[in-house]
Amino acid sequence: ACGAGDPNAQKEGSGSDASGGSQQVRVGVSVYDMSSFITAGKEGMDAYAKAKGIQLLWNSANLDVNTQASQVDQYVNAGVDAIIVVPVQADSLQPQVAAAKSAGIPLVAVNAALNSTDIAGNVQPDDVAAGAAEMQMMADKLGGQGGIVVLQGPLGQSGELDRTKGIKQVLTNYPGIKVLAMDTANWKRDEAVNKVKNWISAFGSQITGVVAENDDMGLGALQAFKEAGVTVPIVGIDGIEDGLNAVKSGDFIGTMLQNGTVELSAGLAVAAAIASKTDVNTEPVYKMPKITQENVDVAIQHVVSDRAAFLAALPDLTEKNLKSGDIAFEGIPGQEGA
Amino acid sequence: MVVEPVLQCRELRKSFGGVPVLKGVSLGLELGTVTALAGENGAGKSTMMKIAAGQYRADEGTVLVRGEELAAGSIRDSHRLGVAIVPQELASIAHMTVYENLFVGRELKTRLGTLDRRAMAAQAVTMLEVFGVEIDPGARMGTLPVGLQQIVEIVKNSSRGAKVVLLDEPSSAISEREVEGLYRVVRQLRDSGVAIMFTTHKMAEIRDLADRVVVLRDGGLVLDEAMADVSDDDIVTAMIGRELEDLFPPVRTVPADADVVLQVQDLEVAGQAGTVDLQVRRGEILGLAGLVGAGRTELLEGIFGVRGTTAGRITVAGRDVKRKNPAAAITAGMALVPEDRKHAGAVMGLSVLDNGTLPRLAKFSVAGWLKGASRRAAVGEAMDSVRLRSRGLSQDVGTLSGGNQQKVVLARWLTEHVDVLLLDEPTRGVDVGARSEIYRIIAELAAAGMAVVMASSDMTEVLGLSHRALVLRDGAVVAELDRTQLDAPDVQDTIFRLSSGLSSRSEARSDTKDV
Amino acid sequence: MSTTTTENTAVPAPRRRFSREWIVAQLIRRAMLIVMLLVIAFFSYRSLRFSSPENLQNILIAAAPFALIALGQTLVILTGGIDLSVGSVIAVAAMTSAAVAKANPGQVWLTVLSAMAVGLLAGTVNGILVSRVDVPPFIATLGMLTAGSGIAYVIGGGAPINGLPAEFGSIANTKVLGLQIPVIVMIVGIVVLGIVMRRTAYGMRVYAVGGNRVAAEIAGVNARRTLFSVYALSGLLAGLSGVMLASRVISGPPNLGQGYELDAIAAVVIGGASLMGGRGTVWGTALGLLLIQTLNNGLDLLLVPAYWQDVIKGVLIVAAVAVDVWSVKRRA
Amino acid sequence: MSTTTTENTAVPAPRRRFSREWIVAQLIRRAMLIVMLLVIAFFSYRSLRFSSPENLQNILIAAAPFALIALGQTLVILTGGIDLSVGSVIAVAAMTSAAVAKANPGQVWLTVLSAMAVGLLAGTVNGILVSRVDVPPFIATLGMLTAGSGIAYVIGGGAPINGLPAEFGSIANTKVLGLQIPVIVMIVGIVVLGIVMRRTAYGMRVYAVGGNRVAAEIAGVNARRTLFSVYALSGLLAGLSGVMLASRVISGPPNLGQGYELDAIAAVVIGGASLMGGRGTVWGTALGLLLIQTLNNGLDLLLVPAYWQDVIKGVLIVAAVAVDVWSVKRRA
Ligand SMILES: Nc1ncnc2c1ncn2[C@@H]1O[C@H](COP(=O)(O)OP(=O)(O)OP(=O)(O)O)[C@@H](O)[C@H]1O
Ligand SMILES: Nc1ncnc2c1ncn2[C@@H]1O[C@H](COP(=O)(O)OP(=O)(O)OP(=O)(O)O)[C@@H](O)[C@H]1O
Ligand SMILES: [Mg+2]
Ligand SMILES: [Mg+2]
Repeated sequence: ACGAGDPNAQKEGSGSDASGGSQQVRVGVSVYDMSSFITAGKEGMDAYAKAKGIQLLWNSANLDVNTQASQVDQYVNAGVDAIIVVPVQADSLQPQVAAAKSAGIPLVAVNAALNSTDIAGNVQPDDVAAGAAEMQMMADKLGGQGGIVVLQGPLGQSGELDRTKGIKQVLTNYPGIKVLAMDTANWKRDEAVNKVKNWISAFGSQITGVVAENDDMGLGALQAFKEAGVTVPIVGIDGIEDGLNAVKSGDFIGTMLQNGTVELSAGLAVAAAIASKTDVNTEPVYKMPKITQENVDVAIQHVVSDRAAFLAALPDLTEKNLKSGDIAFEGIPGQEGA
Repeated sequence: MVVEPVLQCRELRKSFGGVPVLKGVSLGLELGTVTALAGENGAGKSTMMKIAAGQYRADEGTVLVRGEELAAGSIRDSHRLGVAIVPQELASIAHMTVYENLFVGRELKTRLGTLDRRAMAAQAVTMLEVFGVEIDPGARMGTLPVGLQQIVEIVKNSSRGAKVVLLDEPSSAISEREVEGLYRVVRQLRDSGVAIMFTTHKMAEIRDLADRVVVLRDGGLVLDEAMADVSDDDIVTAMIGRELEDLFPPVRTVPADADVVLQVQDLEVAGQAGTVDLQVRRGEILGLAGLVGAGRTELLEGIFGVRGTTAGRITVAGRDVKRKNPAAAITAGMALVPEDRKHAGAVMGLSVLDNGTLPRLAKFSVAGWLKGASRRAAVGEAMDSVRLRSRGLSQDVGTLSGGNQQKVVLARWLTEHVDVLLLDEPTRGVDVGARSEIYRIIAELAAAGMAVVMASSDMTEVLGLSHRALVLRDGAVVAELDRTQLDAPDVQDTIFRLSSGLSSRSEARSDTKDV
Repeated sequence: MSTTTTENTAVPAPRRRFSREWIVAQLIRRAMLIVMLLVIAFFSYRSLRFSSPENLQNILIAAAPFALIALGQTLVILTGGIDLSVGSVIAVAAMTSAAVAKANPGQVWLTVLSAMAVGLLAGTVNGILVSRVDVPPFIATLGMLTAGSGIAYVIGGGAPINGLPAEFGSIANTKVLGLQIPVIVMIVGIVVLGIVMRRTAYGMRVYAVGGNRVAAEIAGVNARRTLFSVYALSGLLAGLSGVMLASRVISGPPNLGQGYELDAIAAVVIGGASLMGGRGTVWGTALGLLLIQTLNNGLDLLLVPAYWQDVIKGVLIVAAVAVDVWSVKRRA
Repeated sequence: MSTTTTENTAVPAPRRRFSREWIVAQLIRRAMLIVMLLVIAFFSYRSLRFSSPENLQNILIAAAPFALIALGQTLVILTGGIDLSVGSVIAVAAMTSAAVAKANPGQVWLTVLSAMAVGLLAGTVNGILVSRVDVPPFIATLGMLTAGSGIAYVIGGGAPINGLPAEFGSIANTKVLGLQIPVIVMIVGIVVLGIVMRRTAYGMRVYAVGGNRVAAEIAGVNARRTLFSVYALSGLLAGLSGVMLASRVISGPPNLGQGYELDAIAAVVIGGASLMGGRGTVWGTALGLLLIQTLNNGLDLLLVPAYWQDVIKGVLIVAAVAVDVWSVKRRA
């Protein structure tokens, strides 16, 4: 039934047809959108799938829960062996999850939670910890004194809610740090740049730091301050290419690496294991490593410069991580690992 | 023929939806001549002109201009070859000013290449002078009454240096005084060697202007003669395929004791200077005369409630009618046939049946459900009574010929009893045959007990049909003429003097008695 | 004039039925339907699963919330207006119903009613702005779109409403006669509105006001009331759509319905309606909607990557309409 | 709305200048301007920073990319059309220029040219579809919107283009005479197009085609060419807008510009243009744009939360237009 569309996008899937045995495992994936996080993650999943002879069916919901519900329904109808959902909306899709369960298909939520007892696996990043860690970095940098602005993700998304929660937790320890403004720029650089410029107008030199819940918004803030001719410390989350470069150049004091390649590959490994009834930790947590100028080079290698080699080693790494329990491990200095 | 015709149509055929409209028409136009194109409504006159102007593509046949074949259906090509058209459905650009309308496509420019608006506005004034009406060149086209828009359209398309000028009912919206301007324009064009073809439903205009007359009937050419060789009766007979009796039915006397149906007291129409009082009795036809802009349309619209009124009282058959509420007016038994049928008369995208249903929705539906057969029957009967020429009740009104659209706009009221019939230019664009029918219908409706108020720019219409006439100027009644006065030999001159304010005697109504 | 030429019958078909010419003419006339059938045929050929009953149900259940707003939109567009606010109204209604469901877990009907009330309220405001204050429809409903998307967040205090009772899901997930409730509502909606628009005085008023407001008013139609009613109805249907969407996923996301207005308008326009008003049908909208939803579903089944799906969809929508335009021109 | 197209003609002013009546008439006439000034006054009063020169620059730089697409949109809307595709064209142009910049780090001009070329291409396709194939503008540009948003992802292989050379930022971030280049481009664009629309034959023809296409054609205007040109121009300007946005953030996000089309259309319509065509001005658009951007900026300065901002913006946009509608009615 597959084969239309972009031949490249299907290469991995059909390649595994050749190598896979008669009992090839088919996993349906529905992601919220083709963000850069997901695009990187897809590479990781494809690499893992190819190594393990898994066939991936891949659809994106274009940020619409209704579409995602339909996609899950379709996978259930198609009788896949497992379903991976990167939810558009945390705590949605209860009926669809239930339908999957009653059809005997394990469903794994990755990257954002699905609040349901019928869920077979749950691979989540520790966004609260990530928010707390970035806030801690900023607090340390400011020495506990100053005024910050916080750029949030799209209000109500689980990433935003949890990261904001982490930030606020740490802030309670630092009464000397004043939050001048906190609002959403919807993960976007171009929105952040205008918002932060307006805040610069409003507060001028009162702003002594920017805490952005992702790198893109942090980079937008960086641009705004460049235009204003001022330098302030900025911290982000995600570790995208430009963010890592900003850490290296000192424009960012740091970021938290959420390597989609590693996280989604782990998600697939969990789903595949459940489908083949292998014993596995069904709820591993992805703990984002902290990236600063000290360890940024390794992260850049994994994410950008040495990506091919990293992908080649990924399936084994994923297997090992699954056993050790630290699914975020990728050998960045400072990570504990196995 | 000695001269080679500048425009030649050869065996033009055209059908719409499988129904033939032109069945092989050939004719030629010569430079420096005026050709009248006559025919009943729906005979195919406009279709022929539109093909010649590149608006429609003929199914078969060709149009040659100065020997060159016109690319079928290309307005641009016909424009390039020097063919200009004033379409029947006015093509003015409502939001643009008069001078912009006049000059679009051949804008005047300064040396810098920018628009020379001053020069265009100034030149517009001179161009419009020939009609003797004052039109502000900076006014928006959409704010002008149809008559003035038509004048601008004529000036616009006849002043582009075209070699062939096609005028599709150029006089339909203008009154007799302005028709003089049209005559001047046409004669000027002819004398400068332009080939002109125009359509009209007024015999006098054909007589006055044309060198030659061409008659279409049912899409075929039935007469093509020099004017000198044909009589009016020949033309009419060729058009309608039979001889026409009297145009106007005899004027019946209104019984002196007939009750007043429509009473208007101190009505102050928004934007008009004076107040108006009038009353119309059962069976009476009241004519409204005046020049373009006299406020006849405003008065009728004010009475019917589509135009705002600031004070006054309207009663129908003794009962007060809520002002500014057309629905109430309809319930009270009023009906309005508006002047601008395209803009206000019919919903062009709906069928004849639906247009016929619209004013009587309550009657034609049960608990909101439209009736089927009885609705068809009633609307069909009403349309038959005006002898509508259509492909059936489900034809869209927008695809009817102009005159037939007018019939729909009138006949749609006739499915139920009407007490007061307000007619604004009721025979605009209607052919002679149909016109005599409409006159007959109006007279019959009046005789059956309706009170009719009819505004018209066609003086003969007012004279031939009314029991009584009011002359309006600047929104106020300046004179009232009774039947004996209307029969006086110099009545036309009197009305003209009254309506243009030339007569010093006309200020008071009583003065008019001795006219 | 020699004969009376009005016939009290429908236009006679110009050609005999089932002759070759007739068939060609019918084919050309139904260009959009044929495009649709070709798309379905292609998908059925490429994917065996496409024409399975389960998948057809998938298409229908995905289409249902769009159908409701596209129906309201059809009427609005027929009057020459536009309702951009439906996406936001969906979000506000979904959030409201979720809030009500959380507070009153047992009372499913209350949630439905609250969503419809909210939708009706929004539609009423649009209707008043357009019909009474004479604000251009684009602006009135754009304002509602913008304000509504804010209000949806305000209701949830900037977050989605989670932890909804499972009963909330029963609205969309119960099956009657083998069909989920939203599908039934959609079918009923299309049939009822289709009939209303063809067979009732109300439908005729809507067409008349859209075709020529001045003429309609002279014929005694209360244009303001008619205009008001279509916006109110559109809001009501959007509210209903919102609660069904929220119930389907048992969650109240404040960004639900975002961008749905364009899809709804697209369905109407693909279905042959003119944005200038006066022209279009409910059946046309249903067809346009089905075309879009079939594409969405079929391309998902063929596992075409999301961004290629967009490219293909964009091209196909234009192509379908271009074929239709061509066929209309051929007929004239 | 308030600005007429006849101001520079010989039409005598109805009343003496600076008389009391004249002032009242002018106030009513310029209702939108006054709403705008009230908004500015309010913000200036609430926040001292609002009227600082830096902040005015903020408003301008944020407005610039919108201004370009709103200008193109103005012409399109004047012809009675609509260009929904500008948001996607921005994304495609931004991605293209980013890809070009990555491949040719030194050549800044090449990136600008490539973006403009891509924009022009998209506009050309729209123009051909609308003017030659007679696809309704809504559908043609909706197709381009959908397809374009896919193509933007295809260019980046599904991800944003990161790691761009710093020179790429010089396009948007260089200051000339104290103003950033996009601001200058915006000002030049408004002035030039404003003059073109008022003072050239081309401008007059755009109005004519939008006002009544048949009439324009009869008068010898090549309507197809005029229609084509406005879509091509709109595409070109969207391309330019795309590269400026991308350059400002030195990155090529494939979802850049998403939803901008509604903002651009809103600016045009708030500025008094009619979606039916033939009515509107470039100055009106500039004013509408400034209103939206001032609101965005001022509400940020007052630290109004994002969702309340939406609520306020929605209400104010409707209110501003309602006041304008009222003032036009008063005058009539
Ligand atoms: N676009 C169209 N679609 C269908 N039928 C049409 C169309 N245009 C014209 N017709 C039909 O063609 C016939 C001729 O119409 P045409 O407008 O040429 O008549 P005409 O001689 O100009 O009449 P009038 O004096 O009323 O203007 C009419 O029966 C009309 O219904
Ligand atoms: N020369 C003119 N320039 C501008 N406006 C005019 C002119 N003459 C009349 N008008 C406007 O036209 C309106 C009246 O025109 P209208 O055609 O409706 O009246 P009417 O008496 O019904 O004339 P007719 O029916 O002969 O066209 C008035 O509001 C008047 O202001
Ligand atoms: Mg005609
Ligand atoms: Mg009149």
